[in-house]
Amino acid sequence: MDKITKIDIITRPSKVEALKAALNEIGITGMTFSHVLGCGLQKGKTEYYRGTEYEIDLLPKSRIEIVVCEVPVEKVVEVAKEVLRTGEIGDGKIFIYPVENVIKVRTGEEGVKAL
Amino acid sequence: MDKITKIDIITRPSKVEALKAALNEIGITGMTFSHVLGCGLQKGKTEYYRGTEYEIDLLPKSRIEIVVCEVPVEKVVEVAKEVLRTGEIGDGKIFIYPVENVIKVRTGEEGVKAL
Amino acid sequence: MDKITKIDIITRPSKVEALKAALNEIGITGMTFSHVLGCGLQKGKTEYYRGTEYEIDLLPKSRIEIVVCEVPVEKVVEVAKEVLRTGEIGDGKIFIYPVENVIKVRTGEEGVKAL
Amino acid sequence: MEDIKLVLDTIWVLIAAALVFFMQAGFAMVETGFTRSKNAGNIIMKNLMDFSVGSVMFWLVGYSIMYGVSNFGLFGWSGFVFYDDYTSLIFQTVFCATAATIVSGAMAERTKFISYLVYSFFVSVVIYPVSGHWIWGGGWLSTLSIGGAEGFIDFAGSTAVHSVGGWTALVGAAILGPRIGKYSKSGKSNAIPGHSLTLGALGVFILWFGWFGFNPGSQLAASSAEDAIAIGQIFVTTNLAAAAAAIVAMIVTWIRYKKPDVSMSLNGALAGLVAITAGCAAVSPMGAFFIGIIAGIVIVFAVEFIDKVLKIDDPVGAISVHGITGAVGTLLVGIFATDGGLLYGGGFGQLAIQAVGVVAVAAWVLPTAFIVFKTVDKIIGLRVSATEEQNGLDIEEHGIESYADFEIKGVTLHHGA
Amino acid sequence: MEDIKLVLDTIWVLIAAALVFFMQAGFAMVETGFTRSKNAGNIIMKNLMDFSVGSVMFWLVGYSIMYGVSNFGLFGWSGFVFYDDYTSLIFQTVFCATAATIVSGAMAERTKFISYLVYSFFVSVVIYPVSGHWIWGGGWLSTLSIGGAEGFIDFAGSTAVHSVGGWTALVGAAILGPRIGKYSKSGKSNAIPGHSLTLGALGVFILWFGWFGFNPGSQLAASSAEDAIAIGQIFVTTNLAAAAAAIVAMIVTWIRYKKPDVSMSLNGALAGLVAITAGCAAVSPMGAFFIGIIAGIVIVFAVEFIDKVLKIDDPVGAISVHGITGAVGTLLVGIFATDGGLLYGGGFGQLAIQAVGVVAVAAWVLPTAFIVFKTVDKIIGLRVSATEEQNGLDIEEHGIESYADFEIKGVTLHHGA
Amino acid sequence: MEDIKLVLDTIWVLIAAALVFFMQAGFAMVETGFTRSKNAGNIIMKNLMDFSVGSVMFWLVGYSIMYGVSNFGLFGWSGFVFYDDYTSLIFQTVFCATAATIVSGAMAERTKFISYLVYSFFVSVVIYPVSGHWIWGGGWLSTLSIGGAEGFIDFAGSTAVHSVGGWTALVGAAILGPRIGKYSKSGKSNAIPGHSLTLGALGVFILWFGWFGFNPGSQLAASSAEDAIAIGQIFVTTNLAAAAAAIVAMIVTWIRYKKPDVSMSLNGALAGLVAITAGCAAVSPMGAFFIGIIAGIVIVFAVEFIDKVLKIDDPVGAISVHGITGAVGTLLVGIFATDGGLLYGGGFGQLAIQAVGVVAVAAWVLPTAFIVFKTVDKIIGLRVSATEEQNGLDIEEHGIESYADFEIKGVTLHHGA
Ligand SMILES: Nc1ncnc2c1ncn2[C@@H]1O[C@H](COP(=O)(O)OP(=O)(O)O)[C@@H](O)[C@H]1O
Ligand SMILES: Nc1ncnc2c1ncn2[C@@H]1O[C@H](COP(=O)(O)OP(=O)(O)O)[C@@H](O)[C@H]1O
Ligand SMILES: Nc1ncnc2c1ncn2[C@@H]1O[C@H](COP(=O)(O)OP(=O)(O)O)[C@@H](O)[C@H]1O
Repeated sequence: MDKITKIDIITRPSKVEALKAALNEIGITGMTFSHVLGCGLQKGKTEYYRGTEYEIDLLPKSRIEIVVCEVPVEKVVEVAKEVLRTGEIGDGKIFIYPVENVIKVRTGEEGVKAL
Repeated sequence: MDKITKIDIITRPSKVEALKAALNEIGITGMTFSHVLGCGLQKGKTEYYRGTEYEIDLLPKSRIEIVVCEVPVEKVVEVAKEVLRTGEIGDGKIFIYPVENVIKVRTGEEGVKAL
Repeated sequence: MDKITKIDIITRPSKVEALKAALNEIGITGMTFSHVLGCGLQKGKTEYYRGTEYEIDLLPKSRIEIVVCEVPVEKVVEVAKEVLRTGEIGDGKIFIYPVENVIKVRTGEEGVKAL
Repeated sequence: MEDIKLVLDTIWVLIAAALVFFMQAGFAMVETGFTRSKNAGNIIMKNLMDFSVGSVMFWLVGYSIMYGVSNFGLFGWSGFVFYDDYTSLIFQTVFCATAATIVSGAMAERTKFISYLVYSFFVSVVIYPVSGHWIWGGGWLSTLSIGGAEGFIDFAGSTAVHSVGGWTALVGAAILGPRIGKYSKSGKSNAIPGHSLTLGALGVFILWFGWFGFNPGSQLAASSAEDAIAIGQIFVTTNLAAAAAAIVAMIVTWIRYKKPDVSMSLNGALAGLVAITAGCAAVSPMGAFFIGIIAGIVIVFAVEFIDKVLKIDDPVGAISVHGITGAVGTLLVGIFATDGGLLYGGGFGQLAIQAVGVVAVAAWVLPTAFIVFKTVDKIIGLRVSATEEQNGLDIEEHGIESYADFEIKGVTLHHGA
Repeated sequence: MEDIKLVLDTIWVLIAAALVFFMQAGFAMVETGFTRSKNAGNIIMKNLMDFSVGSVMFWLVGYSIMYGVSNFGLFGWSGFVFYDDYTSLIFQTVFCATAATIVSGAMAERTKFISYLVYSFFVSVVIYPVSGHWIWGGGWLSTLSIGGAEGFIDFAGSTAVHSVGGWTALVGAAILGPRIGKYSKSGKSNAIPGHSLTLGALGVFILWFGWFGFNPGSQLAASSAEDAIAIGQIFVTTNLAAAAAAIVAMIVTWIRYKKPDVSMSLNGALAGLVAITAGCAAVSPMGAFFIGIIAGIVIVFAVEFIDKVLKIDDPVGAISVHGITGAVGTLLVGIFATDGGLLYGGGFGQLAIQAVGVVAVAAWVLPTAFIVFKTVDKIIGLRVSATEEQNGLDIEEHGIESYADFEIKGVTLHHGA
Repeated sequence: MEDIKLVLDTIWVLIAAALVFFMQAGFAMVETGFTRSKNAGNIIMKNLMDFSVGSVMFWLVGYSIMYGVSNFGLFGWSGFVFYDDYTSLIFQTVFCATAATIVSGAMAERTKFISYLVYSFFVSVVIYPVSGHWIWGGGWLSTLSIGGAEGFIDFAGSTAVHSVGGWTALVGAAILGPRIGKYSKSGKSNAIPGHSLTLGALGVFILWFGWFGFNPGSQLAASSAEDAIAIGQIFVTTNLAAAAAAIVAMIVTWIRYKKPDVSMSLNGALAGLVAITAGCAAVSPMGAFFIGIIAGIVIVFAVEFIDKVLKIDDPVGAISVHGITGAVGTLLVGIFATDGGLLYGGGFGQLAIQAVGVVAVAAWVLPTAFIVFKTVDKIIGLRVSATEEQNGLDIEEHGIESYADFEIKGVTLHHGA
């Protein structure tokens, strides 16, 4: 069985469309998106609400999860780096996780075939 | 220590209630649900907003995460397949991940005992 | 390469601020937050809507994900336990997952350096 | 002087008409707030369109059926398109639209849009104008006399407007069947909470505000001291009935369900308003207070009855609020009318007339609505497909999301216990 | 002719009453919009119920205390339930309800529902009617004369309505204590943003609209040329004060907080409206403009003072908007009144009377409200438990979620810097 | 008797003024509902401030330019601050504010707040009052005579108010350029759905309601039988045009886009209202019906034309609704006016006058607005930075989130096909 891997990208919401398009181009079609709040090097800001200072220290971020078999992991990472890098803080992070198995509910196929 | 595994199910929101009920029946009580947007074989649709075409290509999906010790993984997968399969595109996918440890905050118990 | 680990904490939303502060104190600055619905030992409640009984059995929970290299895992878990424990049902659970790699998009750094 | 009187009458009726028009906003908000976000735009559109179609059709046809020269006291037939009293036309148009829009709430979240348009056509052209003719257009109910009492009393339309809407809603919702998931296999009713209690509440406040046009405007005149005094009193009776009903509905839910139910208390206020509509000019403030109390009790049990016994799925409680409390309020005039009511020594005459009116209107509306909806169902289908219903009418019927920026729950949080 | 005059007066007051009623919707939206979503239904319910309970109690009792035959100029006592002027009753009822509903905003997000009902009872039966009697019911303030000036001027109720509500809110919020998390251990104030600025803003627009009934309606007559001209001018003074105050509040926040604050500018508009309410018929448009400017400055500092110095947690700024700018606006009549104001050569007489009125009403309301809230606190408890507060009053007190379809943030995004 | 007539005229105009004021709430809701949640508070603030700045400036200056003693029929110049007819002042103020507020919708989501304030100043002081003077202040258009017909007919301001707002919006939106992401590199238009269709719809209902002040109030009198009858008819024509336009817009979108478009149908209702505004007192109900039908067709193609051909980004369709249908409605008076219209045998005279008026006003507004916006752009900049636009004006310009408790989509769900 080929190794299966999950790539978890956390980045700016405004980059999601471009990333999706770029990944489609290298043949990745299955993806899962979600909305998270991030806290990292990128700092929030201090604002006033009715005269009271408050800090916004959790920033809205988008998470894109892509499960692939081993070979294209580098490709995905490369594409992601290319699309997402602006050089400014907040570009985001990519996390790589091992996956033990994948099952496609409709067909019952398992492993790489399920992707 | 028994092996601990996470089962990550991404499927139609309308099936969540049924899946939860079915999992309860096989004795699974701990679950975590979240709302994601998915992009896979199931295609979105093209609509018009004020005369402008737009594509909805991310579909609302539900994610159910269940951490179990090894034995019932198959059982969970089986139940999920049974409940979720309609044979039509969009039935969803199941991802299996390794877990290194689990800690129950209240009691401090670790590993399988924490589940 | 040092081992990299993800710590996934699911707990009460009201505890998030305190947890974030405590983790900041031990030098953890990168974190990702999201909103989930949980189902565990903590039971929901039965309410009435317009005369019809209904059960709220999914409770709003917060998930905090922290990716660290091996050494501080115990520290994080300890801090989390300390901050989160009330002794009552609903304190939540901590899941530990293996991570294969991390990439920092802005710099291209990999592994522990990317954290 | 006659000029001044004409001005006073006209302006009063027109201001009232504007307020009654605004009730459309109230209905739209109540109905959208008490249903799910995936159908929010669809219900708005139905509200917009029943008013628009109704305005056009009532002008072209409906007004003539209702107020034209009477044929055997059954329906009017004269005028059509050209009238000389436009003040009356607009006032009656907004009343007709009120009856029409009641129905969208009960049939929400599953009715095909085009079929709803067809229904809107028929309610404005036939269903509402005919019974309206009986009551307000010089028809048989307006001259009915029993045991010394004469004339059906339905001052502002508990029956003529609200019950007509409510009974039509009943037929429509029954034919449609419940929303998917509303009843479990065992027949247990499940809760399907609305998506915005705040918009729903705003709608109720708007309706209450509009009712200060609906009831006092139905005096149709404001040029004599009697008019002025009557209108002042109608403000008071209208307000007291609503307030009392809201309080009582809250108390009843508090006792029955352990906690004071917000949406039912809001329904309670509406029930009080509907109930007092028939008798707002005929009862004293004290009578109004009691009518409100009764309406507040009736509404809670009516909602439960429709939901749990009849198992008809009425997402916003329209059948109970408008149909049932409309009928109850109409009957209560026979009891509380200071002139001719049972409690005031008037005997059973007026009560009997009220009962005849309530029954006659139901006997007209129920079968007619049945024919309309069944025919529509046969020819174009009344209900959307299961997939459309599940995905929501907004995206399926209109290609939009009403709340494009918000995360909407994919997970159904609630299910029956 | 007398008939026509009666009609004109009556209809005008009734239309104004309807507009003032609609302010209930405005308050409901402002209060719910500026607080958190987990309490949205609860605050709606409180608004609905203070109006409903108030309507009933003011009819049964309050109106008689306020307008009954005076006892030593202190309170009225006659009538009860049966009145002959229903137009006056409904107009005064909606004013009473305005005073009552102000309080729910300041006490939002932590007050027990049942205790709020008890408070609603007392404000409509005692607190509001007594000081109302002093000012409008023929009581001592209305006849007070100092240095040539005679009679406390509070045309539409900056003091009689708004300050009464504001001072009651002050006492209630102080006794309750701040919401959990509002102040950090070090005493620093934390921001707790409201859940819907759009609904809050809608509420402000509705209130502004309703104020065109509140102030001009308080002319209580519209049958002479003088009435007509006065009412026209009241429209202008009311509008200018609100506009000026909104602009000035915006400018002040822009300077102090670097950015123009939306919710404070909205509060600014309300502050202008409250401030001009006392003198809307007594000052010129230019005077109104300056009253608005002063109100726009006062409101910003008042909100900061209540929050940061007194450390009283008032989620919507009700104490500042209604209590403080109400008092300031009342005093300013003594300065800007074209007839008798300081700036117009009238000397200090009127100003002194205004000051006496402001102080007297505060001296009546503060202790009475204190007794009411403390008693309620002792007997049934004023505040919900910490868990209930954290989970939200919607689910805990009413068993509902107000926005069942929306993902609500579990994570608190904001905390004090 | 003269007194009574004065009272009747005054009170009618003031009630209408209150209704027209309330249209501010309608505009605020439409504009915020049809744009994104990250700019919801900013658009509210712009609506609040254009009204506030406009109220003050129109009082100080604008009214005198519009209604002061005419200079060559081009502009007025007398009065300033002190007037004797405050009823007229407030009525004209709310009309001016309507013109002003139209613009914020078209320039939404990218205009600097301070620049918008500057614009608000100029529209109330110069742009609106000058053309207003031509039409309503006794200026040259009001006396223009061509081919036997005399006087430009713009009863309630299709041109004087709506087109002025619409043309200003056109210039502003064109100079600003489209929102980021509105057009793809290839020039394809992308959909950017609004964040709350329900609030947008509520706004439309509020506007429709307010229009019952806007059009009938423009009779400016209600003291003779002719007034009363005219006002009644204006209610009917106004309502029928709106209803017809909503239906027709729905049908046109249904045919063109396969599904009935909700937001465009709502725009349709507004288009009907704008179109009938000029001729509401001059056409028959049947004429109004046809004007509505035409407006319903025009609006759909106008929106497409502005968006896809001119590639001007108008988030809420303000240019089309107010500018284009305003012009079309004004022209149609020359065709449908029962007295002097082409279809009624009046020849081309009136139509020519209408055309001259439409062109003249455009020829005044377009360059003046261009100068104002270009100057503002040069001196303080008209548009926010790209980062500010992406993060949203709420957080960047006001430091707030409008929906602090809700999860807002970080992921853009929609993009052009
Ligand atoms: N150690 C970590 N564990 C979990 N999530 C992290 C971690 N570090 C960063 N993140 C996530 O990645 C996002 C981007 O990281 P950040 O340090 O702000 O930017 P960058 O690394 O691009 O300069 C954060 O907002 C957070 O959601
Ligand atoms: N390779 C993948 N990586 C991550 N998520 C995926 C992947 N493939 C599918 N998914 C998720 O699973 C959902 C269902 O997959 P889809 O292909 O649409 O249906 P099916 O496999 O049932 O025909 C998708 O919407 C997406 O959220
Ligand atoms: N086996 C599991 N798999 C996935 N998530 C779980 C599991 N067990 C618990 N959880 C998550 O952890 C949360 C807390 O667990 P719960 O049993 O309610 O409380 P506690 O363990 O603190 O008494 C749950 O709401 C759920 O989201």
